[in-house]
Amino acid sequence: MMRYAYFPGCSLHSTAADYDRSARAVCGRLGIELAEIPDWNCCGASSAHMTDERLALALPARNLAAAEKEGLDVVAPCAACFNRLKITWHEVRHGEAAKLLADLGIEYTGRSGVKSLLEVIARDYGAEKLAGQVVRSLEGLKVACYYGCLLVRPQEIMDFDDVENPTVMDGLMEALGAEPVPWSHKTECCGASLALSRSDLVASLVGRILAAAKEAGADALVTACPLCQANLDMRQREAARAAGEDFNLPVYYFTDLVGLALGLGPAELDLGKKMVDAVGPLRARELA
Amino acid sequence: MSGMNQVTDRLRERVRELLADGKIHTFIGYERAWDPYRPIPFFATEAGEAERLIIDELCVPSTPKYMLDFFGREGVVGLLVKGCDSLAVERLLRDHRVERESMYIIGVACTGLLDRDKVKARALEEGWGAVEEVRREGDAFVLVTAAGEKELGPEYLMERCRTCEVKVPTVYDELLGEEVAATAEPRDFAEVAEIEAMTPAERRAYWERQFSRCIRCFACRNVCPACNCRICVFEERVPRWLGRKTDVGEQEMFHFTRALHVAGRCVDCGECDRVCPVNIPLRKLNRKLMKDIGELFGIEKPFMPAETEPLGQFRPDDPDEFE
Amino acid sequence: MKRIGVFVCHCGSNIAGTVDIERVVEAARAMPNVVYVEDNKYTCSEPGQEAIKQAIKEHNLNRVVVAACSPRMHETTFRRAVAGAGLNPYLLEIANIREHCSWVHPDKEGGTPKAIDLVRRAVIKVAGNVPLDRGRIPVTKRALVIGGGIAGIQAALDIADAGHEVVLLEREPSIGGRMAQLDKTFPTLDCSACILTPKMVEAANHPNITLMTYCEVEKVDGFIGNFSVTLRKKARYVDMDTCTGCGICWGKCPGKASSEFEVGLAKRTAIYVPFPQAVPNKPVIDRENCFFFKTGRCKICQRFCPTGAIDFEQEDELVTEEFGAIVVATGFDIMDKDVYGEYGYGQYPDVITSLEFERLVNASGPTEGKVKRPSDGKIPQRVVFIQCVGSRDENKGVPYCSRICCMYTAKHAILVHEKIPGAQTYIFYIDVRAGGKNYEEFYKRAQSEHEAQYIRGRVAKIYPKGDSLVVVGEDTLLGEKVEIEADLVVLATAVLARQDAGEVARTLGISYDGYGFFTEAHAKLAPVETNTAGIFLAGMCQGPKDIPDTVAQASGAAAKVAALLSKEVLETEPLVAQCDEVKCSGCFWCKPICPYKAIEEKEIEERVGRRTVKRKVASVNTGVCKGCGACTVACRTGAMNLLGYTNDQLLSEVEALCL
Amino acid sequence: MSVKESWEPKIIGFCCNWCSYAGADLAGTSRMNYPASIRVIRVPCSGRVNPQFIARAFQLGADGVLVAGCHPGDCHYSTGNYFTRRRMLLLTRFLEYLGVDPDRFEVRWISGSEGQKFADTVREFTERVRALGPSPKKRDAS
Amino acid sequence: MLDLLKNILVRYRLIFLAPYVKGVTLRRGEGEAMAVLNLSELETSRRPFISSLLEESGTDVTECYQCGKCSAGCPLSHAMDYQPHQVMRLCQLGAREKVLNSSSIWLCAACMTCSARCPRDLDIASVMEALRRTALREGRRPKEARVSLFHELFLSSLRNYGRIFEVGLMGGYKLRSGDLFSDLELGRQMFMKGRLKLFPHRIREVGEVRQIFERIRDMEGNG
Repeated sequence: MMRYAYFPGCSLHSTAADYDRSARAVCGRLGIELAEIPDWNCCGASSAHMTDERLALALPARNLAAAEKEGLDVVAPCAACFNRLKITWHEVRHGEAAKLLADLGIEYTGRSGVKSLLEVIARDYGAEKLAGQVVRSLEGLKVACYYGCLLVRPQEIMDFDDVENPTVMDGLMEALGAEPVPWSHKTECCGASLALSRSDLVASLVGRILAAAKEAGADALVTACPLCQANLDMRQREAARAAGEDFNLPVYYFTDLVGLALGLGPAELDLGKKMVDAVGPLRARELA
Repeated sequence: MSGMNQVTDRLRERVRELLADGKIHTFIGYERAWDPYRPIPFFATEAGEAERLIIDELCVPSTPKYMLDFFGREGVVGLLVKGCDSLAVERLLRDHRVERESMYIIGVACTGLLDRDKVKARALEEGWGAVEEVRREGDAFVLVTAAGEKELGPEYLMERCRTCEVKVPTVYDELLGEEVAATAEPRDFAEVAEIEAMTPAERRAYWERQFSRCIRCFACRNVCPACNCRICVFEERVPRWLGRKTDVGEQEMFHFTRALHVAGRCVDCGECDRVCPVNIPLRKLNRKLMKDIGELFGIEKPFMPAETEPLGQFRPDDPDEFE
Repeated sequence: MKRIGVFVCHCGSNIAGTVDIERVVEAARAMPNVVYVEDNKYTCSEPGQEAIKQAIKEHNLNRVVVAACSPRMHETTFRRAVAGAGLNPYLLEIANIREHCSWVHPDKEGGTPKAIDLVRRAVIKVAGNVPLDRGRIPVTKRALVIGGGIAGIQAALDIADAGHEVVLLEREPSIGGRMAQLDKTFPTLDCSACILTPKMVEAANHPNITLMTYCEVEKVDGFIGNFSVTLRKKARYVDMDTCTGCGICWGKCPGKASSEFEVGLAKRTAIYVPFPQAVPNKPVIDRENCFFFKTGRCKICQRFCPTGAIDFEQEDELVTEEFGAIVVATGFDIMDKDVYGEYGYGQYPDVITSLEFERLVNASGPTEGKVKRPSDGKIPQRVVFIQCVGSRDENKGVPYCSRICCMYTAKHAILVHEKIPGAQTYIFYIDVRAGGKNYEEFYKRAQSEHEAQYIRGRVAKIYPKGDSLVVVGEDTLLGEKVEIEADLVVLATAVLARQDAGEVARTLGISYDGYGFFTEAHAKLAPVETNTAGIFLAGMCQGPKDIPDTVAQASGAAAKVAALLSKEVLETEPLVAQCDEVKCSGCFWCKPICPYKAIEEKEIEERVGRRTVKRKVASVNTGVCKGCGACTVACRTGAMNLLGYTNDQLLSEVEALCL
Repeated sequence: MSVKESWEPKIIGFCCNWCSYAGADLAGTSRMNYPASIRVIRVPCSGRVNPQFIARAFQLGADGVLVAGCHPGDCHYSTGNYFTRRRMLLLTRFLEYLGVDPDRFEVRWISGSEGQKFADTVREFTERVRALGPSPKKRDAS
Repeated sequence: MLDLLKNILVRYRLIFLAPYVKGVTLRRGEGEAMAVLNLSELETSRRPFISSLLEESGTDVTECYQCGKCSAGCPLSHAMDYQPHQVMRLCQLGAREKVLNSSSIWLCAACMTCSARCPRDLDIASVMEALRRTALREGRRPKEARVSLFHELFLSSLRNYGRIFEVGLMGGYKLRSGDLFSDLELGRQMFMKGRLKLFPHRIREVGEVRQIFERIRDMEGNG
């Protein structure tokens, strides 16, 4: 029985509640227990990181401390949260953060590690093992796996996967029977941190990524980050307008597709919340 | 912690066997001689003599250097080796002065030796008479003397043993006694720092006081495992490394030279210090060099015999303070 | 009984002007063992030297001190003079009372006492001097050149032309090396093959050169003038004598493998010659891809061979040969493009390396010189070149500059423009390094006549779009990001040392730097020597360089070898280290300190009591020792000593000066 | 008469033949003046300088000792002076430890083209030594 | 191209410059480009600036050799007034004012692509970070007011609730930025899709979070 301290993060409690649903649903199926960190607080995201180093370490640390009390490793479905938490872990283990936390009276020693939900499912649980559980193969579904920045960079800290061409998610998708297309923009930034303040710029970034995915012949994108998903999904219309071509590429969370393959239905996975119709294409393929 | 005497029987048994089956022709260990408080090296050559061997916290002298006397002699010499002695063995090996095959090493785990002078002084003072046995009970030492059992506290530990990091020999063919974790006090160089803190004048005065006492008996050289040259420079008339006349200058020259000859090779066994009849703090010379070698060239354990000596190598990015 | 003569020189007024010669002479008379003193106006002059010879004879002096100018000035002069009088030239010492005294201490009061001290120093030292003779070691008048690229070929030819025997060793089946793979050469644009193949043939036919291809160095013993080298002749499975190179065998061979020479852009057979102009033009069988070796069946080549030259029984053969000198010319490797994820990890067929491009434009290449892109054979209209891929890149490559990329990329741009009408080239660069004769002009031609678009900046990403590649780069001069939709992208990947450079260096006993390039003895003054006497360097194995520099260095190395081999015996410098075997304890701490590996372990026998025992002592190879004296300080026993600068002498000099 | 009045510092210099000795020669050919305090002993390489020579000089009453060699990396024997550097780093500290005033011992890298540097070195060094007065050994002697 | 220029002019509220400035110079903003950059005047401040950056980011900007790979890979360089490599250049020259007032440091999305690809292995992203913090510390009015405004609001939301109340954040942002009407349609759709949560959730121990803020403020206070 795998057990983790679960850090959903703010998005999964609001704009990305659907990710929370499908994540929990899938883990439930796979027998991965997610013990939500009691009274967790926001990790500070890019805002803390961009403006105050100490804050950027202290905020995640409070959550990690809570998990350490339980003696559990932390799993974060959100790439941004994962990034902040992992960096904090690293700074405590290998940097000077320990002193800062001591001064702030936060008791975290770095014993509890940090993992992204993608890692947990693709590596700890294992793609092969998962393949065995598939009841509804996603055969014929061409997906472009989009990793974004925060899962892979900085490589020496995240040590998650290759920084230019990661393949964990692709492997996972193969296990589900889907066809991950090789493409060029797996780790190009979508500009999520400027989503609100400079939406004009973000649209163009999103446009490039979608174009590349289409170029590679993908039917859909798969992400492991609520911010990327939101950005690629919600800004798609704008992007299309700017690019003058229609993309309509549904943008799934990897858990959505894992769930489908495990036999869960669109409702259980809350697929209805996507901006670009995410259910239709599946129905067309008799996958839902 | 139990004392080394625990293994005495096993030691005798093994030596008896080794000598009996001719695996070795001589075994170098210790025996309790005319001064029971100062066991001396003993060379057993017949199985029968094994009985005379002892090992306890009073068996201080370092014996590996006796190997040099067996140069050219065929066959194997047996050797009783404590942690500190094992470094001496390695020193001789690195300097190619003995061959590993020519030794059969019985290692013994040691938790620290007694300061024999201190013990002897107390014994005389309180009239303990002869000592038959030394046990170790916890941190304390129990001496079984004519005047009954006497307990000595850890303050009777030899200075050098307090910071010892090699309680278990680094090289041996068989090990007697259970291995003890090296729980050493951190090796600081307080005594060196003390001298560094003096003014040049004070330092000069200090060392002149020390060196003026030197009678050039060469005991330090003779006991030192790093002083293992076939012909010592101090035995030569030409070249005149050292003047013949015995004034402070020449004594200083003598100790300066010796210190530099063992610089980077000294295993910090402290034997020079122990044997000096006029109590010149020779270890403070060696440890100064050891400290600087460690700091300057980033060598963690400068007292451990290495593949190449620190002065026989360099890094282009060594510190350079010379303009 | 030592009889020392002291000769004090006025050097006109140069010395006499500020040093009281009288007092110096007087003081000298009183110095130990001094039996004769005289002063001359110019001791270095003919009469001056005569005076010395005279005095030696008349007063039968057996030691001489000259107090004059710096020994770096006239030591040899006076040694000759002393020798002229039948005295061993090394029984002379010089007191430098000009550069170190009269010229820098204008006042007689300061200068004179110092001059006296300096003379005393010399007098005391010379007393310790002993007659020294130059050692003589015989020279094997043969040279080994390792590596059959342009560097090796050039070196071999020059040595051979100087009249010495040369063995030219090449590990591939043919000589020619990298240059044979190139199309044209900058800045003249003459075809590489046209200038190389004649040299290859010349080397093959030269009476003094023995070609040994498909061979490797196994072991090197000995020292300068006397190397003994064990060579591995790899099994070719083809008898070189009977084979005529008719070519039937490789016409019939069913085994296929990707061609090393064509950098994987074409296939070759299992029995093959690397390229049409190969020298020797006789095939080898590559075991891995030969059906017979894989399955035990086939032997088609054998069946068709008119001369029965195929021999599947052949095995590697070890031969040991003697040489007097060795030239190392083992060349270089090219960095793999797979390192760069942002450039597609080598997944995009139309992102190629410069070397691959050389083959694409080469008339004898896989495309007969038509620039067709690998993916679909389409003629590219827009070609992007990226420089410094791997070079000057501490993150994914090497920090140094590869030196040749700027020029060959300009060349490539010109070739594209010449071969493909209307084609446009773009070149991303960081700096254009065109330091060389006619290089800048060449670069200018590429820009103006051939319309190469130079963009200062690096490329961050390449991604496919339709059947073209989008190159995203920066124009740092503009401060703007730029994109190009290219048909073909050529990466100027870094020049690397051979992967096995380390092993080769260890075999030869020479040193190499952090990147695997062999290190020269002195960056400025000994660029072709190594620290191991008798072994020399040529070409890229010592560091990135272009063909002109390579050839120049090869000839330089050859000149060194020729000079060495022209001697019957080597006269060794007598001021070398010497080991007193009685004192030596055999600790060998002197060994790691010697920069020339001149110290060897020697076993001697010795009486101990009734028995004789063996023990090891240090022994100095006087042929290799250069007399720096480092070993003497590493020797606590003082067993190591430096002739001419013995411990005893230096100590007594100190005493003399401290009196 | 007492040593003090008549006293002129006496400095023993060990110079490697290829760089520092040449540097000293250059100082001469360019007629630079510097105090007559220094007496140079020529060695092939600074790597030849045995610490015992230096100690000996001090013991015999030298007021100062200078060791000069090629700049690290420029050694005529390619690596000699790297070993010197290690040895001298250790020696400076050890001499100081034994009570030799650090101002009496100097190590300098002087190339064949640095005549000026040689002259300056001698000048400054001499002044430092002069300030310290005669070697204590000499004082004892008198 | 011209349209783009116009857009930028509008966005940067620089219309008044249009008559004077043409093309690229305009991107330097606020007419700075008019004045010649006097390097000798920067000399005194240069070293301390460079070492403070080294201190904060662990990166020595002097090692940059201006190959531009950072700018080429940067997803936002096209919108910046100084490209990442130019930011590095300004740092090398010690041009504090220009670089700390640049929009670049605010447009940087911290995606770390530059750092991952830098051939000199420099961590450009962390230099950007250091510059942002320096700018804030010196209380400069960020060129990209909206970006910093967003961060400000984000953190205050965090401070109040311990988590982010997105609707509140968006609303607040729109009011304060005056950028009222963009994304209205998107907002409506999100609402329809139930992707907006209308009421904030305050965590139990929000005090702890506030304390963290306080303590750190004090630390900044005394260095």
